Amino acid sequence: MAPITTLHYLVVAAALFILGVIGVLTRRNVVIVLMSIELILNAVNLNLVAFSRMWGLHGQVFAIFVITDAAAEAAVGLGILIAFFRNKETVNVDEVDLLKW
Amino acid sequence: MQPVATTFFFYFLSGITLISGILVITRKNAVHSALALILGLLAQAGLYLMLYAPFVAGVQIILYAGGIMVLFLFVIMLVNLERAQKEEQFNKQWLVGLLAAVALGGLLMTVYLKGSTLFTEHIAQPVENSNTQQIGVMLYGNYMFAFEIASLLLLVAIIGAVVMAKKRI
Amino acid sequence: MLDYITSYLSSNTTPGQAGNVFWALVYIMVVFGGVSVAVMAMNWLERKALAHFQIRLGPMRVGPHGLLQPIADAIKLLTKEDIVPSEADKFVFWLAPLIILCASFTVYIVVPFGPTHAITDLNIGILFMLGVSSLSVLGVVMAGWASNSHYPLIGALRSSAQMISYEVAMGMAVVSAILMTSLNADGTGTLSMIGIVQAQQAQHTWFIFKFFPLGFIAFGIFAIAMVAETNRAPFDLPEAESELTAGFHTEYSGLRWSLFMLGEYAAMIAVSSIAVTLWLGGWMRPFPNTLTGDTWDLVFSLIPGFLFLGLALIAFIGVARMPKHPYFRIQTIGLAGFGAVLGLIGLVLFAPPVRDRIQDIFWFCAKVAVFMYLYIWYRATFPRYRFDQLMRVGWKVLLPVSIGVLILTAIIGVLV
Amino acid sequence: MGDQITKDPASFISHLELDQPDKTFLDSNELIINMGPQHPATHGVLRVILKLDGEKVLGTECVIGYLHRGVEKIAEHRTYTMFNPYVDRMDYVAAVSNGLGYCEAVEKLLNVQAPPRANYIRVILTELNRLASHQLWLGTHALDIGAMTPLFYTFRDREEILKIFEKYCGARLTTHAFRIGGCLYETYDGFEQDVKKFIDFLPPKIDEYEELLTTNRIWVERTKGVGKISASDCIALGVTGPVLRASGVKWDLRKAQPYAAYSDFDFDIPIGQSGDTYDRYLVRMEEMRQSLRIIRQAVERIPEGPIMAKVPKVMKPPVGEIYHSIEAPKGELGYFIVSDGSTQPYRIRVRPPSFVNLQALDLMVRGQLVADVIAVIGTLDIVLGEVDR
Repeated sequence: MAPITTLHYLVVAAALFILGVIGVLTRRNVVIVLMSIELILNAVNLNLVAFSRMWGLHGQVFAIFVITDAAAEAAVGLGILIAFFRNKETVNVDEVDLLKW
Repeated sequence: MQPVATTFFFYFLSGITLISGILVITRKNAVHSALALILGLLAQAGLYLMLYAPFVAGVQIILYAGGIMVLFLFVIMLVNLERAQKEEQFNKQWLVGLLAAVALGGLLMTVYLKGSTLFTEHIAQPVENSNTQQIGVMLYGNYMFAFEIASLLLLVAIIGAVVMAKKRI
Repeated sequence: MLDYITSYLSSNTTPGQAGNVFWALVYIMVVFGGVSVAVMAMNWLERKALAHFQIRLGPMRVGPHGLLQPIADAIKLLTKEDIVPSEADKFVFWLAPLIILCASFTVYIVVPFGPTHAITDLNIGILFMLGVSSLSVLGVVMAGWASNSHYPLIGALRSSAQMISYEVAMGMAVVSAILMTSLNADGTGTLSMIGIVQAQQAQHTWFIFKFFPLGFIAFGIFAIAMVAETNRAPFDLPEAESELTAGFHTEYSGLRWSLFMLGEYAAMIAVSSIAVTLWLGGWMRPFPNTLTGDTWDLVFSLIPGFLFLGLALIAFIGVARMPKHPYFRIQTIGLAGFGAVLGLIGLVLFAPPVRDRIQDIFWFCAKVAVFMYLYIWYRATFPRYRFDQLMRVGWKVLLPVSIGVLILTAIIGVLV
Repeated sequence: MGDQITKDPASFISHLELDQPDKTFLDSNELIINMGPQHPATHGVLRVILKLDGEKVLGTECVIGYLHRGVEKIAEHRTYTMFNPYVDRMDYVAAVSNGLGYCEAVEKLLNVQAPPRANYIRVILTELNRLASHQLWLGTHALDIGAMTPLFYTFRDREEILKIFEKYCGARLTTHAFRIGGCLYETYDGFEQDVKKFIDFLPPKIDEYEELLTTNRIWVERTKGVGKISASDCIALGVTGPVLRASGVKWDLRKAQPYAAYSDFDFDIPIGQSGDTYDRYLVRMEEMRQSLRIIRQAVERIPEGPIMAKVPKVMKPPVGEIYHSIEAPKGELGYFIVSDGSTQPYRIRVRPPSFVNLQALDLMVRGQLVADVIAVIGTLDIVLGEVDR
């Protein structure tokens, strides 16, 4: 088999990214939408780390920032989700089409 | 430490990553999705190790798999999702979304295939033994402001999450 | 092939670093077998020691002084009916104990029993250990959720909240110990488990005594947090028997339950070995700096042998005190045999080549054993915390203190 | 049918008027859990349906009757003498107290006076039984809160009391020690020595329990401020015994309306201030010491004389009704007996302290955490045999 190059990693990352996008665009369940966003962030991370192998450690540092970001995003997103569920008793995104209730 | 059987492990780990990614977006039960995501994250940590990024791999396991995903599972348990499971899983514009995503994927693939010359194999000399140290130096040196902003972001997120999830404000 | 096997013996690294698959496998077998045996021994010891704390005898029937009780228990658990609740999520229910077991056993890859006695030495060793052991919370959450029952669910929620909260304080305490590793001439610290012990060796002190009382406080925080991490008394709320019957593993039985049990004890040993590595000098013998010289080296290297001889002596005293009744004959013979095995091990440990190689492992295990005893002691003495109190202790006491210790350590480290 | 109930505890709780401070606000994690009847910490077969918000208790409902044996109904078909052993089975932890209450009630009905020596023996045994009951309470209460070890210590020491019972009347738990009109058995040889030895044996042991618990940080945190109940609430609910005294009401039937020979002895009634679990613990610990004081006085001053009053072989109490109550270890134990002049009681109604005290559970745990429910059930010191009768 051919040696593994950076391009291989990029393709995997792209595929992961697309999976995430599909999840965000098609699922109704907010929890799974949030998880799909995590998938997207992870794809980005994989890209960054793969590039960092080529150009030094900056990519890894950025990956750490992205993970931090993901933590913040998850915390706030799940907080919103809980508030949302408490008020509407549903976790479907397409039922949140009102700006107030 | 030289990675052994690089090719095999690459295909193995990336296979797990992608399959679990597919499971994440197709499972009915959110808990199953979350578990698949955890599996994918762990496989990805393996990929990071293969890319000579042990610190990121460690952070990935601790923060992602051990922290964020537990938060997810926690929330899934708190909100009872039984009703959501019986309902339609995909929204009405799923076809449009799918097409858009596939188009995006096609775009990316084209870029990669056409521009494969852009990604010349330039291997930075990875110094694995002091990887953590160098990342630390960079975090507190080059990226100090970013680091501080990240800490501020986390603070805001903590407060935001508390305010959001609080019962009576 | 033979070369491949023997070449490692002359090398001076761990098999993982040497890239020697054969020896790595041997080490893995030995470590995992050893941990399994230690878990069984711990099981017996806990029941026995706890019983003596509580003026009872504990297991006495299966084998002399109940020595075979763990084996009997294992057989019972293996042959027991494996009940899966009908409404449970079968797959997750099946997966949960495995995750806990894997998480708590994988950790042992980097535990340094000696300068070369580790399966491998990752340069993110401590990070790896904390990360992998934090995965066991997933198993707990999955078990609680998959059982589809209220008690396990509450147990799992409690447990995940507890483990995550205490992980923070624990991490802070660990960081302050890691900071200490960088207090050498060239200022490079390390995350590798072996490196941490070597740093203590180089700085001629155990980190528990470094910057007294800072190291001691950090150690104390870790010692408290690790009890909470492993869900043991007095922080055993997730499995609080009187409140939640058995917490997250209420619905488990037989083999699966025994996997939880195995995982719990393995995790206890694992976190104890983190504590030993970080603060108690890992494999170093006591007083490596004050009591130096060949004589002291010899004295300390003889201790393992004498310890085993002492144990053998205790066993033989037990034999002598056995009632002289035909009914007890087999038990008496068994105990005598057990004593003979212990004595034999003791004698083997006196042989110079064994003595030198086994020392590090012995001291490491001895230090871990102290922690194991402490676990049992806590369980016999303390009532159980309530959930809010537990959280308060974690967030309002341990976390600020550990951050304070971290900052002070950094400041003093710069000044010194 | 039973399954139906178990499956849907919500149907049980539906009639509960649970305080909903904010009705429009839907709680995402409201949980109804069923604690018991098979639960290690409900002291038998109590079933508590808890309505939880996360860990906070919004309301409780006690379901009792799993141990109902119809003791009161049985009484209507037994003679007065025949019914005597049955009362031991109510509060089986404090069987002697139950017997004392019943015998005294029937004696009052018959207008018989037990001779002084019998009264002294009764006091000694009842107080010993109070100690045994409190020891069992302490052990199980501590076990509920997570301290395993006191259980074994208290059981070790309780054994000595049971040995005395065994030597005296042959039984350890359901003693049936007393008869209407006095005691059946004279004290055995060495009874006084045994009791005296025990009085000297126990105080250091009580200190040992206290050493394990009283100043233990975790114990204090778990019990202080938990399950608070005010004196007025206690009185409104009819709560008696150590629970009432811990709320600061100095009410002990041994002093308030002395029975048996209690008026002869000098002892204090310990009271608490805040009425929380910790105070109840302290009150009971002090009560144990006071019991020892009473026993010491009784053993030293025990008079000679007969142990049985003249009681007719066939008991036909005059038509009438009587209520007599004593201070059982758990509170006021009362017997209301209606006689129609025949050999069998027309109706016996028992006022069991556990049953009445159990009413306070809901008030005490509302707004607190699940773990506190366990602590409060423990501190109420209920015996399900007595609750359900």
